[in-house]
Formats: sequence, structure tokens, C-alpha cells
Amino acid sequence: MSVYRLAGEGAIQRDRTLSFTFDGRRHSAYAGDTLASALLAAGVHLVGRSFKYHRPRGILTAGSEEPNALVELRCGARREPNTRATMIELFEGLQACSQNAWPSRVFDVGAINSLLSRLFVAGFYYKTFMWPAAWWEKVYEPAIRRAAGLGRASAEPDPDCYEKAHAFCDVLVIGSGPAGLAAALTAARAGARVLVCEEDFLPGGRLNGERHEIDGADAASWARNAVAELRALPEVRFMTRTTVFGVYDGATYGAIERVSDHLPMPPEHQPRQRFWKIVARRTVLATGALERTVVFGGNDRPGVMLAAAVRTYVNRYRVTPGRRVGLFTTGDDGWKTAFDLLDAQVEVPVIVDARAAVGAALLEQASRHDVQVVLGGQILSTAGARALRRVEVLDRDGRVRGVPVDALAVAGGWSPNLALATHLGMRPRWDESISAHVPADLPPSLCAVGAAAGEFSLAGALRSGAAAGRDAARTAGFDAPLVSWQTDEERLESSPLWFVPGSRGKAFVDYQHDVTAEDVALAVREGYRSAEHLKRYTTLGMGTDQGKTAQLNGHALLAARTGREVAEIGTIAARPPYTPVAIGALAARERGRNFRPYRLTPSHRWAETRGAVFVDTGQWRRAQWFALPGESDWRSTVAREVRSVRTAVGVCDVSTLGKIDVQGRDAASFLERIYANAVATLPVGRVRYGLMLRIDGMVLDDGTIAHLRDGHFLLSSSTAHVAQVMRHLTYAQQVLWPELDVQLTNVTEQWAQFAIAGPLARTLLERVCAEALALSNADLPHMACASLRWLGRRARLFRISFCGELGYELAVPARCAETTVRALMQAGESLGVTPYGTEALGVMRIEKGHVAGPEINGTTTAEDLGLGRLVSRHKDFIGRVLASRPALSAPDRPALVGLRPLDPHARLTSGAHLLAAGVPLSLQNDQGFVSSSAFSPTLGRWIGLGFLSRARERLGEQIRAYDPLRNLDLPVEVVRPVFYDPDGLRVKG
Amino acid sequence: MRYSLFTLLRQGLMAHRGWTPAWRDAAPKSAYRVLLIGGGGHGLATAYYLAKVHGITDVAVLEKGAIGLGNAGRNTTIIRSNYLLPGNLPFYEFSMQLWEGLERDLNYNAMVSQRGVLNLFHSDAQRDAFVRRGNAMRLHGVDAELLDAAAVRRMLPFLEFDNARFPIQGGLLQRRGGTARHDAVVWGYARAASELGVDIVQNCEVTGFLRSGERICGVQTTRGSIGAETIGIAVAGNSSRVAAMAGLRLPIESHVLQAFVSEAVKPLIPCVVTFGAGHFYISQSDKGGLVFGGDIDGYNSYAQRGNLPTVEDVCAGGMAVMPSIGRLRLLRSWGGIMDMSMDGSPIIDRTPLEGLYLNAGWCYGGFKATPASGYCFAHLLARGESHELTRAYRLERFASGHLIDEKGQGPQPNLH
Amino acid sequence: MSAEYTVSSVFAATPQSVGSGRGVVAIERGGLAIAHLAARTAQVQALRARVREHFGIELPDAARRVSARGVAAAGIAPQRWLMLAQDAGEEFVPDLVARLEPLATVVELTDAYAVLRLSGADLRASLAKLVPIDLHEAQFRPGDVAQTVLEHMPVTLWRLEDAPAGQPVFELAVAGSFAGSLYEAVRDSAAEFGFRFEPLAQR
Amino acid sequence: MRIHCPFCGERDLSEFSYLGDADSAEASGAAQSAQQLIEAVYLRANPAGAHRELWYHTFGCGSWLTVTRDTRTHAIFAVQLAKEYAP
Ligand SMILES: Cc1cc2nc3c(=O)[nH]c(=O)nc-3n(C[C@H](O)[C@H](O)[C@H](O)COP(=O)(O)OP(=O)(O)OC[C@H]3O[C@@H](n4cnc5c(N)ncnc54)[C@H](O)[C@@H]3O)c2cc1C
Ligand SMILES: NC(=O)c1ccc[n+]([C@@H]2O[C@H](COP(=O)([O-])OP(=O)(O)OC[C@H]3O[C@@H](n4cnc5c(N)ncnc54)[C@H](O)[C@@H]3O)[C@@H](O)[C@H]2O)c1
Ligand SMILES: Cc1cc2nc3c(=O)[nH]c(=O)nc-3n(C[C@H](O)[C@H](O)[C@H](O)COP(=O)(O)O)c2cc1C
Ligand SMILES: [Zn+2]
Repeated sequence: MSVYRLAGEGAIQRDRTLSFTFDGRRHSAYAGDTLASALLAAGVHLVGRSFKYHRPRGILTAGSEEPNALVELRCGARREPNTRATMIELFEGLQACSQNAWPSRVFDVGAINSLLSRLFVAGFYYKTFMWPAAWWEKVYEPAIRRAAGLGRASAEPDPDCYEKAHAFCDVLVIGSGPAGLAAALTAARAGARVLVCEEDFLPGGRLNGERHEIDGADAASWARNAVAELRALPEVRFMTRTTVFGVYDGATYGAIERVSDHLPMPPEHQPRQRFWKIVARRTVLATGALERTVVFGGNDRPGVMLAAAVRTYVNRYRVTPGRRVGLFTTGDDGWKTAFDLLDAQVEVPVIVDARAAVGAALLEQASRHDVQVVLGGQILSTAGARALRRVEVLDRDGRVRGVPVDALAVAGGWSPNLALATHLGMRPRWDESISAHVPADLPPSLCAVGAAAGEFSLAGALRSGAAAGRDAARTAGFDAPLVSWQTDEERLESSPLWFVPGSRGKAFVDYQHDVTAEDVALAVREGYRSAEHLKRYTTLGMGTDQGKTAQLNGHALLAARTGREVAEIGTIAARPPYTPVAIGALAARERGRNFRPYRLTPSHRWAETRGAVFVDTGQWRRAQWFALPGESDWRSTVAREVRSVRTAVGVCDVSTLGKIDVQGRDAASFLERIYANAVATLPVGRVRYGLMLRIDGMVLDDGTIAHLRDGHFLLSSSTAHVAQVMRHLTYAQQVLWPELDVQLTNVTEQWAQFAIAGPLARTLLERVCAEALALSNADLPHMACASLRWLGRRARLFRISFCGELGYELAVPARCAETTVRALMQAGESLGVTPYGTEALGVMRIEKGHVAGPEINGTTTAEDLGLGRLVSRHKDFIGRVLASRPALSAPDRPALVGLRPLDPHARLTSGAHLLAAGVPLSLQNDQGFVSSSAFSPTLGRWIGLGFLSRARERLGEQIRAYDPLRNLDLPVEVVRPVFYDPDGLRVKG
Repeated sequence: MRYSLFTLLRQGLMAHRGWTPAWRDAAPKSAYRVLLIGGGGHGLATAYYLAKVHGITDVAVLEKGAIGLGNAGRNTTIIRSNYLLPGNLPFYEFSMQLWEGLERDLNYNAMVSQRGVLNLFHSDAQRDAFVRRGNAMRLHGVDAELLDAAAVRRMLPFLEFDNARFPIQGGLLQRRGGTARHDAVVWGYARAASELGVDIVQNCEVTGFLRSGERICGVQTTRGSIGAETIGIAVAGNSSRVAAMAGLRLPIESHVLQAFVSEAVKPLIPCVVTFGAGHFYISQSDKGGLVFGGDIDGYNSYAQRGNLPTVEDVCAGGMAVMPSIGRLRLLRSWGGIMDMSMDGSPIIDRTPLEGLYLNAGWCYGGFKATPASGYCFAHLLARGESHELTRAYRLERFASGHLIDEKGQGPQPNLH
Repeated sequence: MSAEYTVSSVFAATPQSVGSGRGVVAIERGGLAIAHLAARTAQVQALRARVREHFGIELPDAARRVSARGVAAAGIAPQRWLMLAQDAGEEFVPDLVARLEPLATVVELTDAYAVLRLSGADLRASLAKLVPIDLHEAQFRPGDVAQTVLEHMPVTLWRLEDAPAGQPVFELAVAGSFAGSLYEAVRDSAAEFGFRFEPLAQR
Repeated sequence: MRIHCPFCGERDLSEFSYLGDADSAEASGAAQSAQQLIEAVYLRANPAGAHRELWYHTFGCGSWLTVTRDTRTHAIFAVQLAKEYAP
């Protein structure tokens, strides 16, 4: 066994040895170890290199606040850069590599930066690299970027999956140290729904790192029993490996459960991580406290470690960071580290306490061992190439002596871990008695207990936890008896020493970003004196650890340099997430093809059998065209579909169009106020084209209005606008005119609707529903509608046409869709009936000059669209007033035109801009653009719709369509926006 | 003190003891020729150009806190001039040109990085809309390129091409677009303005206006009353609050926009990328963090923080287009208060009150506008008339119908 | 045309199962006639009486589902309900129209919805991944109804009486066009527990 | 953020969509002149503090809600159905 692994219990499983590699070298450790404890046990103290100066760095902490020991975990597509060794639960075969070092962490070329460190001070890059301008992108920036950043991200897709889940509880307890456990037990015993989230894989918090007693038993096993009791209760969910990362409005909390990170790979059907959205009536913040370092020369050398972390490694993992461990403390609790080490037979050559005097008990206990105690002392600097070899100790008489050590425990005092208590914007309060900030003005739903509240004693943690648990349970209606546990009331004195003034060599404030005491001084000198400016100028606290162990020291230095008290400096707001969260987890299942749901049309499966090629339009997946065997080029397919519709008959599934049922005594007057055109005059059994405006006068949507029965209308809306239109209508119904009796039902999904269009459309329909319905022009003229029996159900037939041929739309209950379309195909076979898709539909509507999405784009008025004549002058309706603003009726405002290249073979492209012939190319001369274009098989040439200034005057004019992005520039003729059957005779046929 | 490699070296030898404050932390005088309310990018840039271009140095910038901690200090730093409408395009292109010379002008390295801005499109209709925009840019002499899917793949092979819900069809690329170091922009303008004599007054919140008749002749602040001939408001998300002190209601709603940064990693994303089938855009900062964002939360807010649905929506967009970021970790998220205007475009204009001028309505596009906004607002304040590039940015355009609505969303600020 | 039409599953053509197939069981509901019922202004009292007399149902004021004699009414909004009837045939909705007009507007939605009946020991754990609703047995009682969002899809969820074995039973209704997406979401959320699906055609 | 829909109960933000200032909406309904309408449609009080606003329960019952909310803290004081239903 390695000289660093101690005998005794701890929380590791000696009977389960695991092997792992670090930088390619194989080591072994035990189940229950973290990578950090395993590396320490293996005697690996140099773990990585720092951000800027590439200084050797080791392990500072035993928790998620670790600034130094960041590694690349796993490899290939699963590589995770910047992973804290202190949070990596060891598993068999684990692979990790050090970061930011080349060729190796031991011999790192980047280390020459240390020599240039005189240049690389905070903000140096703001002062240079400005000449020559072009060099920034080419030379300077690439260099800076290569140097910056720590680990390397994988460029491959993340192979694992993630999951989202929702949880609700009466009491959410964040943290399972003594305070959290006390709160959970008290609330849970009363019967409340309790949810406990613990970041660590081992519950118990500090109890695992200390040698406490509770009710006579050692505290760690007390914690184990408490957890067992909680897990046994039906209303309790106890989640380890679960970090609450954010607090949001409405007592909503975000948490990440690391379901499989402790395994080589997620098991089948298991996510890597699960993202919990938690809603809690009351929340108990029991997140403990974080120990700070002290700013002194060489305080970043591998081997320098926080004192409580040393205790955790010794007591929980049975590992010592060194064989000769010095202590530098500012309070009583640091001494515990020395005693724990000594009891574990580890040599402690020196205890340096910055305080001039300490309690007799400590001195007495120390005197039992061979330890030199230096009171009122400080550590000026450290020595050692890649690992700590010696510390320089300054005693109260100003004498400096070197003490050989291979590790140094530093106890700089504790700060309540209150990040979550500030996410909603509350600012913490400075508490002089503990020289740290404590949570303040928390909302009633949130309370902090234990060390998180500045209550640093174990007894206090248990007491405050129990009290909070009882209150929380009570607000949820459960009466909880106050439980109490027996433990020694320890009184722990401390007085902070933020930094050692006489430090020799670089004294680090923020380890990860290599921010030194000198950088703080420089920032102050240059006027960056507010906490926020200091942060942004030096990047203090902006690393992956968010300066959890550094922030306050930095502010203390700032205070000293600017003659203020630490309390006056204020705080830097902590922001979600509490610790960094995998982006994949927050996306959960919504990636790849699951990014958004898809919607299938009622005839989708039939379309598949007919060789349809599908296109995603919004959520809908629609048949774009139906390629026949042997058809290679889609244009010829579409041309064929168009030709068959124009010459015979075609069938198209148009079910995606919105269908809204409107009924009620006031249905007609409701629609009269909604539509820009007249509705009241629409007789029963007839259909009318309708135009809806936004309140600002722009066209919102166009569609049809069918008057089915007295007081019963059916509206259609364009596929893309259904939701918007429905919202608009309910707004009018509930907010604008609640007095009207009108009921709205979105029936889009109830009806499958098929367009049956072409000269032979009637012939086809007669074959399938003659006995149900008379179809002659007299019986069912253009723009009429009727209902019929169909497959034993009720169906509707509308004589309307989008493509400009004799056309019908047959609406049948959605479940009849497949039978219906097959029947139509069968009946029409001898007529050459052809299924057609959205592409042919689009071509034909352009041939007819019908406006659609590209024209109704939210910036066009009825006038712009050439639909001004539809707008009623005799009534009020939404949008009427603002549509008449001067600029919206200005003559030079672009309006709809048809466009035709002079060269019949030339291609016309949407997005091209329109300019008068012969004028210079400039924005001033820009007169409009092409909104839609297509090759018209009917006309055998490209055509387009567009918007053009002073459109009316310009029919016949030759202008220029300019599309430099596609290298196209061609003369086009301005024509009426109807290319086919201008007098609309065919629809009446 | 002039910044250069030489001074840096010299200071290096003297342990950097010789540096002086970048800008004077001035105490307010009793009166100024021009007062600017708001020590963000726009207020400071305006002060700088007032002094530099118009020779007006009796200017103070009043900032309620420390400078540059508003939106200037929390934006995703994208600069571009890929606009569609004639009201916007020339203005933003002018801004782009100022960015291109900014550092030498200010003698402060704002790390303007023209790494390119790529807007991905995922449908024919979207392509055509982008092409229309790109062609408008070209008509104005602005660089714009249309990339097909293959070209995008060559440029960014790690995007989702094969398993996408909405496959990438191509992109509209402006190579001159990119990013700039937001804080440095603020500090650079502050330093340059201060050097020309402008007073930068921090911790000085404007709490009211002083009137003589219909005229605004000064402000009340937490540091006493300050008189002025001309006052410009440049307080972004707080525009309505400050205007309300003068009894004005604005065509503006304040909304929260969240932004996100990942842990720092070695270079991964070479340019700015925007996803066209969801709400997500991303770039990588010089520090190595992936800086990304999406849509605003969508409700009025003055709290500089948002809620989970937007966080989820943005990360889902990210994973949909860039599935390799799944294991990268979100490090920090925050929010800023957008001054969302009623048509999505800004306002630089005189107010109905004599002596009071307004610079607002920047939505989430005002960082890129900082230089031009300052330049043109300075012109308005100095000359009393709009600069030709901002003629369209009038308050009365909503009444007249001369809207500048790039997105076609109408009077629904949370949709712009 | 009066030929019969064939109805096939909208979720997934074939029966499927993942793992043990026991944690969550999804059965596609068929033969469910559905109508949207909206009271006319100031007619809600009369409507209640009419529904009471014809169906023996008290129209709920809240998001609750009550049923009698094979007909159920689910409150989905103020003065609006879904009426559901098992195997009541094509004429159920037309009859409803005849009986309830003009006290209410009645619109057929039989074909608009696809409905899954969900049961199984791990159903709640699986649903917790799908909907942002507290489905704790004491919070969401039998007869409770919730309209909510499931991966961007609008869904309606109601709880039935527990199965004899005491396991919870829910029904989940979604617009037919979403059925495929919804099915995949449900299947994936249940995969870790074991999942089984029975399509329509199979019964 | 969670909104207590009078019909559906307390629900997550993701179920709702936002329209905006309820006073403006009402004013636009009541406007007597073009000028009044323009002000109602385009001008906003945009207060920092209590704000009456309209939300639509998109994924729930489809009701329009009038919510009173503090724009500084997001705290919700009151929620009502925008429409009063005759009994
Ligand atoms: C998350 C986010 C991302 C963004 N991303 C981009 C982007 O990528 N590209 C882009 O171009 N734009 C972006 N923007 C928009 C851009 O940041 C802003 O439009 C722009 O910064 C606003 O101008 P400003 O810098 O002057 O505002 P601010 O920096 O907000 O300046 C306003 C100042 O006024 C001060 N102030 C307010 N009230 C008072 C008072 N009563 N008295 C005195 N002082 C007062 C404030 O403290 C503040 O410092 C983004 C914004 C946000 C929040
Ligand atoms: N000696 C001293 O001066 C001193 C100072 C502070 C604390 N302590 C000791 O520490 C203990 C304090 O008890 P406690 O319960 O308040 O704190 P604790 O440190 O024992 O427990 C806090 C727990 O919360 C977890 N946690 C933190 N943030 C989390 C998050 N966002 N999500 C999920 N889990 C999170 C941690 O992993 C830890 O397990 C006592 O034993 C006390 O004696 C001593
Ligand atoms: C472009 C950009 C990059 C940022 N990079 C980091 C970063 O690397 N680390 C960090 O902690 N914060 C980073 N931030 C966020 C800031 O710390 C801070 O959250 C933000 O400016 C808003 O300030 P606030 O959180 O104090 O409100 C970055 C912000 C921006 C705008
Ligand atoms: Zn509701």
C-alpha cells in the first residue's frame, strides 16, 4: 500500500480495488475514492497547469469548489474537459488526462510564460496588439485563443442521452449534512413530502470529513442511519449525486442527477444525467460552508491544500496529502487538521496560527505531540519545483525560518455556501461575527440552516436544521415534533487573515485564472475599483469554480488597497448554475430528430405507398411531390403533376390548413368585426375569401369563410398561421367583445381535407358521391358548399380552388382519410387522376397570382397585396384605422406585381431585388423584390410575384431583377400578377 | 498615458507601478453644456464623439452605478451589419466601419474580431428571405455570401447535418461581422472621452428632471441637481423609467434577455453561428468560453434574470444544431433588460420636451450599434437635427406608419 | 360512397414492447366518440339541467371528469367540456347536437384525438418525465383532468379509477397528427421500466 | 415562474404565452379616435413594479388571463379570467 494511504475504516471499500489511468499511467485505488483521493494515494500531487503562467498545480479542495485539479475525463466523443478531480467518482478503467500542458504536465513548455509574467499582467491585451489592424484576426487573436481555454472539447456528437423529469414536494432539502438531515428527518417524520438533493455520492456532508459524535455514535454512521430511515419513508425521495443548480421564480428549482457518471458508460435505457425541475412549497438550504485559502507567496504550489479538505482526505478516504504536513491557520478548526493527521501517525512539523493567542486546550493537545507551534506567525512563501518542499515561516518577532514539509494545510476561515440564496437577486449580509456574508432577505419559501446560515457548530447545524424542518412541515399542514440530538457544543474561534502583506513571490488570489495580489493592486491603480470592474478587468472569480474559495480574499485586498472595509465592497452576484451543468442535460431529449415533434397528415401512410417525397413545413411533414419510378429530376415530377391537374384531375391532401368552427347567436357580427371584408352578406351554403388584419393594419392571414347553417361558420386559415389566428380569435372573443355569444372550436384535426382539382374533377367526384350529392354548376356552383354522407359519416364538400382549375375540397372525418383517398384514386384511375404535393400546389398558386406566406409576411397591407378592393368601407373591423396611416397608403409603397424574365429560358429567383432599368446599383434605387418564383410548366417559362414601388403605373415596364448572391442579374417585364386564366373562367367550368 | 507594447514593456520593468486610472472618476459640476444619462456604451460613445467630432467637451456622463454594468456589460458581443431594411442597413454598416477603426481611434484594444457571422437556414422560404437580405446588403456595398449545405459543412463540420429535425440547407455569411470585447468597448470609450475632458460621474442616479416652462434644463440626481442646456437619455432597458420622470410614455417595453457562457475550452467555434430553426446563437470568447443565447423570456421585466423555459429552449437549440457541446458545461447564465421597441428598431430623436433627447429601443441589437449610435446621437445633440443615417429612427414613425419592422411582427415587442 | 372504412392505429402500426414490457402498458383506445361542448352565453344553468336529465351527469365546474352510463364529461375550460362516449356509434354527436342546441354549441371531435390508456407500476415515474403536473395520488385524484404540454405538444390527461391491483390508470389524449411523436416520447420515457404497446388493430 | 390559472390551477410558465399590458389592450378596444388608438397600440407605461398584463393559457384551458405581477421581482399578486362568464 502506498505511503499516503492510511490504515483504518473511512468511507472507502478496501475489498473493491479499481484501476485507472492518469496521463496514460496506470494506478489503482478503491471504490469510494474520487479521482483526487486516488491520485493523492498514488502520490500524484502535480495534476495540471494553470491558465496563464502554466504553473504546476495540485489539489486544493475535496469538493465541487475545486479551482485547480481540472482534468479531461474519458476520451473520444465522451471527452469531458475541465472536470474536477475532486468530483469524479472512481470507476474501473477510468481514463483521465491533465490539461493545458505540453508536451506533459511535468515538462510544460508553456511554463516560459512565467518568465514573461511581468508582461502578462491583468488586462495587458487591452494595451497592445492594436497594430497593424489586420494582425489581430491573423496573428494575435489566434495565439491568445490557443493559449486560453483549459481542456479540449470533443468535436463529435455527445453519444449519451439525457432526460428531463418533474418533481413536486412539500419540503425540498438541499444538502444532506447534519443540518439537512436534521431538517429532512423532522419534516419527513411528520409525514410531509420531502425531497433531499445531495451533490455528493455519499450523504453526510462534513460529517464524513470530521471526527464528531452524535448521540454517542460517530457522526458518519449517525448520518448513514438517518439516510436509511429517510429512504424507508414512503413520502421521501432521497437523491444523491444530485446538484441543485438554480433557483427560479415560483419556487421552481433546477437540479441535475448524475445518473451514470460514476459508471464507465450509461446502462441500456438509462440517461447519463437527468435534469429535474422541482417545485417545492418550502425549501431548506443546507448547503454548508466553504473554506477559504489565504493569499501568501507561492500559495499555489502542489501540496498546498485547504485544511478541511485535508481532514476529509484523512478521515473519509484515509489518504494523507503528505508525510510531513504543515498547518497554516487563522482559526481553531484548523488545528483539528493537525490533530487528525497526528492521530493518523502523520508528521506535523509546524502549526502556524496567524493569531497571537489561542485557547489553552489547543496548546495542551498540541504539546502531547512533537509539533512546533508558531503563534502570530505567517507563511511568506513556499519552495519546491513541482511539489512543495519547504515553507518560509515568519514568526511574531520577525524571524524567518524555513520548515521542510511536503504538504501544507491552510485554514483561511469559512464562508457560508450561499450561492443559491442569491439567484433571485437577494444580496447577502455581512456578518462581522464570522467575518463572512450570510444569506439575507430570503423569500418566505426559502430558509438557510447550518453552516449555510453562518451557524458553524455541529450542534447549531442540527438545531437549526430541525427547527427549519418543523416550520416547513407545518406550512404544508403537518405537525412535527421538534427532534433533538446530543453532540458536543464546540466553540470555534477564528479571526481572518486575508493575505500576508510581506509575501515573497507570486501570491495567488484566484488560482484558476492566475490572478495575483499584484493584479488586484494594478486594477486599483488603473481605476477598476468597484468589485464588478475588478472582476471584469482581472477575471477574478470568472473561472469554472466562480471563485468560491477566492472571491472574498480578492475583495479584502481591494478593500485594503482602497481604504475601505471588506463589508463596503459588496458582493459579486452568484448566478445559476451553482456548479457547471452539461448543456446536453438541459436540452434533455430535444436533440436530433427529437428536437421538435412532427405532425403527419391523415393520408401520410398512403402517401408513403405512393412514393411521396416529404418536406417539413413547421411541425408538419407533407408530401412535396410523388415521384414515379424512373423520374430522377424533381422538377419534371412537379411539372407532370401540374400538367395533370391543368389537363385532367389531381388530388392533394390539404388537411394542414386551419379549420375553425364558429357558432353562436352573434357569430356573424363577430366575424364581421374580425374580417376586413363583408361577412354578413354571405348566404348559407356559400363560401367567401376572407382577409384578417392585425390591429396595426397589416394582413394577418387569408382564408375562406363558409356559411354552413344559420349562425354556423367554418373558417379556414393558412397552415402556418392556425395557432396565431386561433389566439387572435379567442382574444377577440374573451377580451375585446366578451358580451358576444360566440363559441370557437379548432376542428383542424377532426377533418381530413382533399383538394380535387382539374377539368375532370367533377367527373371524378360524380363517380364516388353522385347519389349523395348533385354536383352540377347549378346545384353546386363555384364558391358553394354542401354536406353529404360519406362512408356512413358526415362529410362536407366545398367548391373552391386554390390552383385555378375547376376544383373541390372534400372534407371527411380524419379516420376516413386513407379509405377516402384510395377510393378517389381508384375511381379516377381511368381519368388519369394524379396525386400532387405542396410543390405543384405552390407552382399553380403562383401561376394564378394567389398570395401566400412569402407575400403575407407581416409587413404587407391589403393594398400592398392588391386586395384593397375586398376591404369593406362600410363597417368597423380590426385593423381598419391603423391601415389608413399615411405611410401605408403612400403611392411609392411597393405593391404586388407579376414578373416575367424577357428571356423565356432565364431563371427568376425569389429574393432578387428590383431596380428600374439603367439606374446605378444602390440602396436608394432599390424598388422592391421578388417574393415568389417558379418554373411554370403551363407557360413553359419562369414566372414570379414580387413587390414594386408605384406598381400600378408600371405594367409592361422592363425592369431589372438583381440577385448578386446567386450571380443572377436579368431584365424582367412587369405584368399583372395573374399568369394563367386571368378572367378566372376555368374555376367556373 | 498612451497604450502600446513599448509602454507595457517599460511598465513591466517597473513592476507596473506607473499606470494611472484609465478614466477620471469625476465629481459632478453644477452645470454642463451637455448631460448624458447612462454610462453604458451608447452614453459614453456619445460623449466621446461630442468631444472629438463636435469639440464639445463640457459634457458629463451620469451613471447610476459603475459604468458598463448594464447591457454593455452583459451582451453576447456580436457585431454585424446584415440588415434588410433601408432604414437600418446604412446605419449599421456605418457602425461596422467605425468598429473597423475603433481601436486605433481609441488607443484601446477592444478585441474587435471580424471572424464572420453565419445565419443558417433550413427551408426554401427561409433561404429566399435571407437572400433578399443579403442582396440588400450587396446593393449597399456590404459583404454577404450565400453558402450551400456543403460549404457550411466544410466550414463547420461539427454541426448537425445527418440527424437533424430541420436539416441545414445553407447559410448567409457576413465575413466582416464578428465580435468585440464588450467591457473593453466601455472602458475604451470612457478613457478616450475622459482624456478629452468629459466628466464620467459614477454612482450618480438621475431621479428627476428640472424644468423651466416647457424646457428641460437639468436633472436631479443622488448627487444633487445638475443643470444643462442639452440632455440625452441613453439608458437602454431603463428608458421608460427615466422618460417617465419627464412625464413621457415611450413605444418601448422592457424585457429580459438571458445569455450563457460555458466553461473555457480550447478553440472550437471559429465564427458566430445562428440557428435558423430554433432560438440559438453562439460564438467563442477569446477567453475560451462559448458565449450563447436565444430568445427573450417574453414578459415585461426589470429583473436581470430569467426563467428555466428559456434556458431549456436555448440549450435544446444548441444541441439540435451542435450536438458536440452536450458534454460542455454551462458555467454561468444571466439576464439583461432589453429596451424592446414596437417595431424592433431603435429611436434616436428629440422628445416633445425642449432640450431633452432620446436614444433607445435597441432591443438586443444595440451593442453592434454602439459606435454609430454614439456618433449620430452626438450629431443630434450638437446640431439639434438628426444625422442623415438616423432620419428613420423617429418617435413619430408609429403614428405616421413609417415602421421599420425587420421581422414583420407588428406592435408586439416580445416577438421582435 | 357508403362502403365501410378501415381504421388503423395512429400511433404505431404494430404491437411493441421494450424490456420486461411490464413497467408501463399503453393501450390505444378505439370507438370513442368525442364532442366539444360549449355553453351559449347565459345558458349554462339550463344546459346543466338538460345534460343531467339526458345523461345523468352533473357537468363539472372544474377540470374534472365525471361519467355515467358510458358517457363522460370532462371540464376543459370555463363553461366548456369534452363529452366522451364509448362505442356509442356515429350518431352520438349528432344526437348530442339535437338534444343540446341551442343551449350549447356542440362540435364533433371524434377524429381529432388519439387516446392512449396508460397503466403499470411505474406509470407515475414515467409520466413525471413527460408532463409538468403533480400526479401524486393525493394531488391528482381519479377523475381529475389536466390539459398541459408534453414536449411542445398540447395534451389532455385524466386519471381513472386505479386498477384492481391498485396500480394507477391514466388516459392521455393528443391531436391525431401528433400521435407518432407522442408515442415515441411515451415509449422512451417508459423504456427503463419496461414498456408494452397494444395498437387498435390488435383488438 | 408559475401562474395560478383560475380554471387549471397553478401551472408552469411554459404553458402560457404573453401578450402584454392589459390597460393598453383595453384602451385599444375603447379608443374613440385614431390618435387614441395609436397611443393605445404603441405607447406603454412599462412600469417597474406592479403591472397588469394579459397571458394566454396556450397549452391549458385556452383562457385569457389578467395577471398582476411585479416586473422587478416577478412576484404575482393576482390572476383573473379576462372574461367574466354569465352563470
Ligand atoms: C443578454 C444580452 C445579449 C445581447 N447581445 C447583443 C449582441 O450580441 N449584439 C448586439 O449588438 N447587442 C446585443 N445586446 C444589446 C446591447 O447590449 C444593448 O442594446 C446595448 O448595450 C444598449 O446600450 P448601452 O450599452 O448604452 O446600454 P447599457 O449598458 O444598459 O447602459 C445604460 C446605462 O444607463 C444606466 N442608467 C439607467 N438608469 C439610470 C439613471 N436613472 N441614472 C443614471 N444612469 C442610469 C444603467 O446603469 C446603464 O449603465 C444584448 C443585450 C443583452 C442583455
Ligand atoms: N469548524 C468550523 O468552523 C466549521 C465551519 C463550517 C462548517 N463546519 C461543520 O460543517 C457542518 C455544517 O453542517 P451543514 O449540514 O450545514 O453543512 P455540510 O457541509 O455538512 O453539508 C452541506 C452539504 O450540502 C451539499 N451541497 C452543497 N451545495 C449543494 C447543492 N447545490 N446541491 C446539492 N447538494 C449541495 C454538500 O455536498 C454537502 O454534503 C457541521 O458539522 C459543522 O461543524 C465547521
Ligand atoms: C461575452 C461575455 C463573456 C463572459 N464570460 C464569462 C466567463 O468566462 N466567466 C464568468 O464567470 N462569467 C462570464 N460572463 C458573465 C459575467 O460574469 C456576468 O455574469 C455578466 O456580465 C452579467 O453580470 P451579472 O451576472 O453580475 O449580472 C461573460 C459575459 C459576457 C457578456
Ligand atoms: Zn387554464
